[in-house]
Amino acid sequence: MSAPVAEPTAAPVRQPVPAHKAAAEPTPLVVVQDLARTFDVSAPWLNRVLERKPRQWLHAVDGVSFEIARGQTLALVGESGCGKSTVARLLVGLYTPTRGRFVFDGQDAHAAYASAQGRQLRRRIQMIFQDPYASLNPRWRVEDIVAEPLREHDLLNDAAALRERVGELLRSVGLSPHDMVKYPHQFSGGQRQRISIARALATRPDFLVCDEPTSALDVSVQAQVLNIMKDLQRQQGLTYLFISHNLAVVRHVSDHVGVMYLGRLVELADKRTLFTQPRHPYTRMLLDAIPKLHDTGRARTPVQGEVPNPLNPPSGCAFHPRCPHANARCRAERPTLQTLGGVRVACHAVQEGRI
Amino acid sequence: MDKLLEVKDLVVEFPTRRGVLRALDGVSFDIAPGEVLGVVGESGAGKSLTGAAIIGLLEPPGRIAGGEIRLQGERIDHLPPAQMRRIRGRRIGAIFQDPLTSLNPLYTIGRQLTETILTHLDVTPAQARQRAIELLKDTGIPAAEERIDHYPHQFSGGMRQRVVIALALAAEPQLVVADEPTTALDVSIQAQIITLLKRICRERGAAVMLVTHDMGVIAETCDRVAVMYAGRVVEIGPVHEVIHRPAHPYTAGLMRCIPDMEAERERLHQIDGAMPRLNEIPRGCAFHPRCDKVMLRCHDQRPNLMPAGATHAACWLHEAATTAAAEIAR
Amino acid sequence: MLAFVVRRLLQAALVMLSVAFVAFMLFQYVGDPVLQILGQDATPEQVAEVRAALGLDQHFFVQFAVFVWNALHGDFGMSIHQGVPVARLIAERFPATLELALVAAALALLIGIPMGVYAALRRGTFLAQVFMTFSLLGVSLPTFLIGILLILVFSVSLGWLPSFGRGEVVQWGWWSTGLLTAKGWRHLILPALTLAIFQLTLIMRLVRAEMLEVLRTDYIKFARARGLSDRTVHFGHALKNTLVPVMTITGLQLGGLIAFAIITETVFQWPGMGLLFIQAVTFADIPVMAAYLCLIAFIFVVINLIVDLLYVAVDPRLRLDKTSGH
Amino acid sequence: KPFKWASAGEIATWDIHSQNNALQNGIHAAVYESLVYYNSRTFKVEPVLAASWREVSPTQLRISLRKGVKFHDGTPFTADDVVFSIQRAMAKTSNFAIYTQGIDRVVKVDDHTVDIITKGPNPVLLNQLTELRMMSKAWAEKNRSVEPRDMKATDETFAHRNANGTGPFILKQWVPDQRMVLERNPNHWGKIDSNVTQIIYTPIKADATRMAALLSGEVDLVLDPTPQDLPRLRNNPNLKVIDGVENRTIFFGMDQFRDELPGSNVKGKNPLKDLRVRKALYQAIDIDTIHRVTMRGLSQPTGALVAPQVAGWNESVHKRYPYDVEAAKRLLAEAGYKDGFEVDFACPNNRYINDEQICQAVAAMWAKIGVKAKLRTMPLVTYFPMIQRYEASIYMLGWGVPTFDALYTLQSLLHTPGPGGDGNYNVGRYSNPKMDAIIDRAKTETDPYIRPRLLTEALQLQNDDVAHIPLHNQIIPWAMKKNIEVVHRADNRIDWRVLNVN
Amino acid sequence: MKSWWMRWWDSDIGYSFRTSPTAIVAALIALVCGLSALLAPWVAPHNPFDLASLDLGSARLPPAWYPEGSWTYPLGTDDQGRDILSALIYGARISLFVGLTSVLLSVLLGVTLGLLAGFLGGWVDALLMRLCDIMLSFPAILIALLIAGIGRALFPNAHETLAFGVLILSITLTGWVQYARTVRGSTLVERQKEYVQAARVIGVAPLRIMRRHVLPNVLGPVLVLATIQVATAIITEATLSFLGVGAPPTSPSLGTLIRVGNDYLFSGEWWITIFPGVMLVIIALSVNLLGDWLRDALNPRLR
Ligand code: HEM
Ligand SMILES: Nc1ncnc2c1ncn2[C@@H]1O[C@H](COP(=O)(O)OP(=O)(O)OP(=O)(O)O)[C@@H](O)[C@H]1O
Ligand SMILES: Nc1ncnc2c1ncn2[C@@H]1O[C@H](COP(=O)(O)OP(=O)(O)OP(=O)(O)O)[C@@H](O)[C@H]1O
Ligand SMILES: [Mg+2]
Ligand SMILES: [Mg+2]
Repeated sequence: MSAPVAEPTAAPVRQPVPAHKAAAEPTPLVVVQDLARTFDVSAPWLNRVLERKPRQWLHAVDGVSFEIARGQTLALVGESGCGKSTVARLLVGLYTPTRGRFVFDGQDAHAAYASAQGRQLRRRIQMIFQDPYASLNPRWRVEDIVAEPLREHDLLNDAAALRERVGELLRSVGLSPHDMVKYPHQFSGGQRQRISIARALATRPDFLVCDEPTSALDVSVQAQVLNIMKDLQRQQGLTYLFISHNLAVVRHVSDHVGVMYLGRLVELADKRTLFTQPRHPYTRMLLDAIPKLHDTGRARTPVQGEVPNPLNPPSGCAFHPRCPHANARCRAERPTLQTLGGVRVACHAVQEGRI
Repeated sequence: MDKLLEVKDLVVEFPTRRGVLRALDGVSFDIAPGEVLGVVGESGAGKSLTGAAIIGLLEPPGRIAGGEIRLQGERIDHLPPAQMRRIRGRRIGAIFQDPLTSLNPLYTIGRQLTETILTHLDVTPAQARQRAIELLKDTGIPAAEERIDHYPHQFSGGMRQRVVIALALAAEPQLVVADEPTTALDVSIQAQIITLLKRICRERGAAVMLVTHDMGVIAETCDRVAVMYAGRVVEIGPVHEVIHRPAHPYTAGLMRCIPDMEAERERLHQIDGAMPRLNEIPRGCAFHPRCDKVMLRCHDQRPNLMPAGATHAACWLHEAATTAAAEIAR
Repeated sequence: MLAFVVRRLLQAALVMLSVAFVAFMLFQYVGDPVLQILGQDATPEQVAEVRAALGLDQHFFVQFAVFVWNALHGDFGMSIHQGVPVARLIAERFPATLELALVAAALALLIGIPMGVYAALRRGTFLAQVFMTFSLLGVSLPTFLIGILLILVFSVSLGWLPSFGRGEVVQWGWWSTGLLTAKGWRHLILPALTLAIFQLTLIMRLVRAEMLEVLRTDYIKFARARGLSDRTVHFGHALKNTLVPVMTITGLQLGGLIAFAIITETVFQWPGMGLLFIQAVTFADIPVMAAYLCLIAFIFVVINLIVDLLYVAVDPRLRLDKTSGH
Repeated sequence: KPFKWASAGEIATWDIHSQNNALQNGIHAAVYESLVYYNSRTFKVEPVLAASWREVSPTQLRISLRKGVKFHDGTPFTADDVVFSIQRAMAKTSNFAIYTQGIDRVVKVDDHTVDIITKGPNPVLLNQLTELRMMSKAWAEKNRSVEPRDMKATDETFAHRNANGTGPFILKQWVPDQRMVLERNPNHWGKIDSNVTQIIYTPIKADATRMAALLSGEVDLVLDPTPQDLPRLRNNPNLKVIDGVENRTIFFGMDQFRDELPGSNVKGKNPLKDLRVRKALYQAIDIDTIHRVTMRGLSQPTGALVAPQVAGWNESVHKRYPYDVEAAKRLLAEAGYKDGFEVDFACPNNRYINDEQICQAVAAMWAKIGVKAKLRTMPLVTYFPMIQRYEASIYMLGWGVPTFDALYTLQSLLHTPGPGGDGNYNVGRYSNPKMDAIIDRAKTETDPYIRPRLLTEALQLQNDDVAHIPLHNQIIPWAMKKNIEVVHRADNRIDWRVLNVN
Repeated sequence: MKSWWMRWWDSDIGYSFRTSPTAIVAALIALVCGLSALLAPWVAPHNPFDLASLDLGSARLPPAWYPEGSWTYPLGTDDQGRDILSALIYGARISLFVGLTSVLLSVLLGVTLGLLAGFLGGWVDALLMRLCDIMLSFPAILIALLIAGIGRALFPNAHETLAFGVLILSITLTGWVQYARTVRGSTLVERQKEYVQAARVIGVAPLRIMRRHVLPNVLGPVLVLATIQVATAIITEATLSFLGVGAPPTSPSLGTLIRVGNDYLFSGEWWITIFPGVMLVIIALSVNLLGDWLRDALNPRLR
């Protein structure tokens, strides 16, 4: 499978392609440049004054850049707490970035979110949340839940037409229109997740951010959900950002995979390359830790060492305390993401050719 | 092979406003000492309920309505609460899904550990504390002497799950019921936990009933697997057999649903439809509306577990084999 | 921790200032203190003179500023009605009210919590239903009726307990306590009970509701799975986890007990601040009312502070030092 | 023997010249004595600390003091103390102005004689003196209590909590709102007909609790039992109730000043200015039923504005217009209010016996002649300032006469409002020049023959004008244990000198 | 057509209602009280507010089953000769009106402010919560006096029309605090939930999210508090009436009847005391039991 923009060069990352060039050289739908989000986790002002504590910042996402072409899927993987969800929330505008920008279809998304065109943009960017229980209002009927975006964006106002469209949406995710009158708690986990997919699809978005959409589901339901997502991508040319812990799922759905560690991308490659030829030592460890179905009884090698404290990240390369290849440079100097043979990776050892 | 735990025809019911829901309907299996039994199946199939029934912690109004549970030959399903309490923790340990919520946030982990130890073992508080520290060390918590006085929220998820395991193992139980112990964790921590669990079983000779959705975990950890569907065990057998030569169509479907690391498919295999709700389980085989090998009799006759190759499966497809085997036996 | 306390105290000052301000506004409508001093036949000249002497002729804001300034120096002025420094009046009455409120709160907690725990553990049983229903009587009967019924039964009919007053008190510095004598206790029982009934209801229902939540949590299930005894599980693990909300409400209620024990104090002629306040209202005694309201505001703030500090004692998650972990 | 009693009120201070309050004065009288005092049985003024007195001139009264009297702290009682005490009561911050009204100065003649010089002839001087109690000058000076109250002071006066009188009882303990203990003074100068060694007073604010305290035997006497409980108390074998007429008359006042009443449906005129209307309201009141049902017999219906003990009262002014609904309706129709009218009606609800109930009953009676009185009731704190702002159209008031002389009533209630206390409680602003003239004359008339006639004339004029609608004199019940022996006094205070516990 | 009523009847709440005898009995009692109060002029044997019809001569008659009683006055008469039964019905009418209106208003106010505080956070939250602290320090009585005073200053001649307004306003002003606090607490929890964030991603405006998503999910405790408040409000109303800022004594509310009845505790005329008290307890009990039931019924975990 060849992705038109999947071979990124350094250039578009630094300089966005001006909109007028788009015709000649199709711009990726999603361009994320140096996106960062810092949380102020300092104690309140008075505490700091009295206890002489400094301000404290948590760099949840610290300069992430990637792009996704129309109709493609980028998967983000990485340890718990590495900032995947924060990226997702940044993209849909739940957080404003502290640095960097997110250009959607040639338009600066965060500027738009803040302005009147925000509604238009929100229609085109939707999100599927991780928890199928929590993301549906327990007191609303499915009908109202799925219709809410339609009403909100004045896409449809006529009750009959709304009902028609909701039924259609439910059918498209494999639910029956008769389920409209039920409440969320009357559905199974997989069905609930489909409801939230139906809601996300209601406005015919172009870009779907999926934050661990299947981690609560068992394999058979997971298969159903993933299939629906793929079908939709085929039919409607949807673009996905797909976040998951499950590498097997990632491998199944994605075109490109980004590996995050402590708020930064450490490796970004197309799927096949990443799974067959992982470059970054963390990626390698992660792949080693996947349980394999076919060699029963074999022990895995877990990632060594403890997860570092994001409030006080290690100097240099954040991974160095757990890295078997770390040397003095790794401890002192933070590696940048560089393109090496079509793969972008941030590792001194790889760049130096040590591994 | 002596049986550590025997579950026979276990029935669990929930009386509700629209009649009695039969959540477990004749579940039978057994576990030998030192064995790891995996339990898989669709969400709501009754995996957790089985575990809860074994440790005697069904939440009312749920109740055991039939069948028996034996621990080393002794019936434990209707023991008075006081006696059951002595078994719980002491002879059967339990690990629940969520490490974040399984620990009381208001007490140090040391207190929770020593409390458990003191309840079951005849030791002094000082000895209990010593033992607690050893347990933490065993489960791979660095600087155990210091961390024993920390509160749960001061631990990371993976460490908390290890503490939960330490708690479950505190009184050296013979059986550990682990209900989705790794679902909330990412792969790297999951790997740590599974490794730990396996090591401890090996070293202490405890048996484990491991409930999980993750076939990879099952494959690498278990000796045997039970597959549940709609409140029944539909297949049970050695792990390799079940994964590679599933005898029940549901198991087969389930295995095919797993996204494969090696092979790439444009579309995952899926079992169409959904598991029936408990109050509308069809007559006959509960799986028949979704089964691609459905036969006429599946509509109104319910199959019981029967030998199917190296495993046992509840499917009429294997009846011929059963009768054949029975004839041989006769 | 220090910062926390300082911040709360700053807020306290703000709240008290506002209370004093509103109190001052309020007093414009309660009655005329000058008439109280001079009697009803005073001439306009006399009235004007006294007005000036009391500073009542000054602009509202000037009066307020003077009040705040003096209050900052611990001087709440003189009671117009009694001619006694307000601070002393309140100091005399405070022990009585505080003891009453504390005993009532203790009663409410000691009876309410076990009843709430029982009602939660044995939800649906007969006794639990009885608790739940009868506790409602405590809410629906007006306090004065409860008090008088208690007097009717225990003082008049049975003659067991005294119906009014505080009995013998032991002076202990400026603090007078009735808790050291048997007589003092006998006098305390009925008013404390009257005051406690409403709180008891509240606490019982709150504990029940919280217990029902907590009993469903994983760590309780896990504690059971560890084979801990029921007592340890219910009282050691479950109850402690219900404490945070219970403390909030109890704290507020204790403030309320101190502040608004007026009716109970009237019924039992309990010589506390409530009686003082009623009298102050009757005689339009502005300085007493203002000081009283400020004190109440202060009590609320202090109780809230203590409750917040207790939270931290009970719940380690709230401790501010994030020494280890992630 | 100890004597325990209770009533609703608490005294504000032990300073005897600070505030004029009936209950407080009565309690103070146990510890502090005045020069003269009413005899409890005859209600004639009799000597106490004064041995005798003599009118030197119409404006000068010479009083010789009793000798050998000692204050509780042992200092002897002399003329200096009298001069000091009366001056103290005349201080600006004292509330005793009505008892010192007309007194110009007090002059010491010798150690045991004083002269009281009045501004003019003062017919009620002796009555005034009954309420001016004597305090030791030396003690007050030593303890910085010379002024009854200092507006600028930042601390209470010593005399607020401490007492040093000449009376038969000594203040031992006073914890406000809790208890007050008086002990018998062994060194009292006189002979006292009482076996009480200790008096313990507790204020009990709640009516029901006070009754409970009596029923349970925790107190011996309740000064103010609730009227509805009296039948029950009377039936109790351990208790008794004694009562007597208080010299306080309850009446309704009416706004006769405004040209249009606020809250009324009569526009452009004030119906209450019409004598026929006032009389109709009067005659519509079924005072006997109120007496029987609402007051349970504890009232003395009257047509006069003063009680029988008061100088100026006589049978003819006491006679009421008859209760006659038909006549009332007729009068209303004559006045042009055939269908009645709406009018505002205000009452206190914690001042007089059954005040709110009386007003409700009267409102119902007026309703029967078509007058819709819109009743509102409130506690005395808000009530009195309200009526003094002239906000009520019809209002209830009770007026007692401590001087036992009708002038006290006439001046306050019937004189056109003006300076010097004239009409200070004439809040309906009734005004009749003839009335004013009579009252002004009575102020200085000392002739024992003319004076009562003037007073009666004024009272009769009030009745003719229906300036106010009198209802009744209150009858005050006291409830006590059977073994208590007291004399019921019309001023509703216990005379400590004649109290016995058997 | 299936009406909303049928749907309700069939829903989980309806089912839990049908199967809870306490809820049914409580609802019936509440219905009877409510209807008789609403239809007082047609239900009550007498009109106790019609002063001209009162006869002082027949005051304090005992209930009909006593020898001196008469069936004209089934529950006896009070000190003004009012028929107690009628007075109860008319009184409940006033009390329920005042109680329900003021509770409704304080719920409205409290919930709105609580939602705002919880949802907006920051200085709005801090300000509102400090306001709560201040309000907590004032007894309803003082607030009532304040309002009555201001009212009097503004409308010097409008006693009667003002009375109910002052009552309701002052009970409201002291009552809203607890709703505000409770709602704020729940809102803080609720606004973190994913369904709220989902709504934001959809582009729903914050105020709308608050109203349509958060509000329904925080109403549970409010309901329970409100039912309890009804009884408290009735009592407060009585106290305020005594202070002269409430209903006139010639048209006594239930609270006023109780307060007046208090005087007859020892006098032997027990019916003047007991019946109003019992009436209030019955109302409070039924409303509370309903509230209790509703709270349990609305909680899916208890279903
Ligand atoms: C009239 C006084 C009050 C009464 C009668 C009352 C009664 C109750 C009752 C019965 C409950 C529910 C407990 C249960 O159902 O088992 C409750 C819960 C609660 N109350 Fe109150 N309460 C009062 C005042 C307050 C005040 C002043 C506050 C706060 C400012 C407050 C805050 C709460 C909170 C936060 C809850 C917990 C809600 C929940 O559990 O979901 N209450 N109260
Ligand atoms: N609102 C916030 N305030 C402060 N810190 C935050 C906030 N949201 C996230 N964080 C911190 O930012 C870091 C990244 O969090 P994020 O939720 O993006 O991780 P994640 O990769 O999605 O993890 P998981 O796999 O567990 O979902 C974490 O350390 C988290 O504690
Ligand atoms: N309290 C209850 N009342 C009614 N039915 C219940 C109750 N608790 C559980 N059930 C039902 O029992 C069945 C088995 O539940 P169980 O929790 O054992 O499923 P599970 O196999 O563990 O599923 P999961 O993988 O989602 O954890 C479910 O269908 C569930 O709906
Ligand atoms: Mg996440
Ligand atoms: Mg489960």
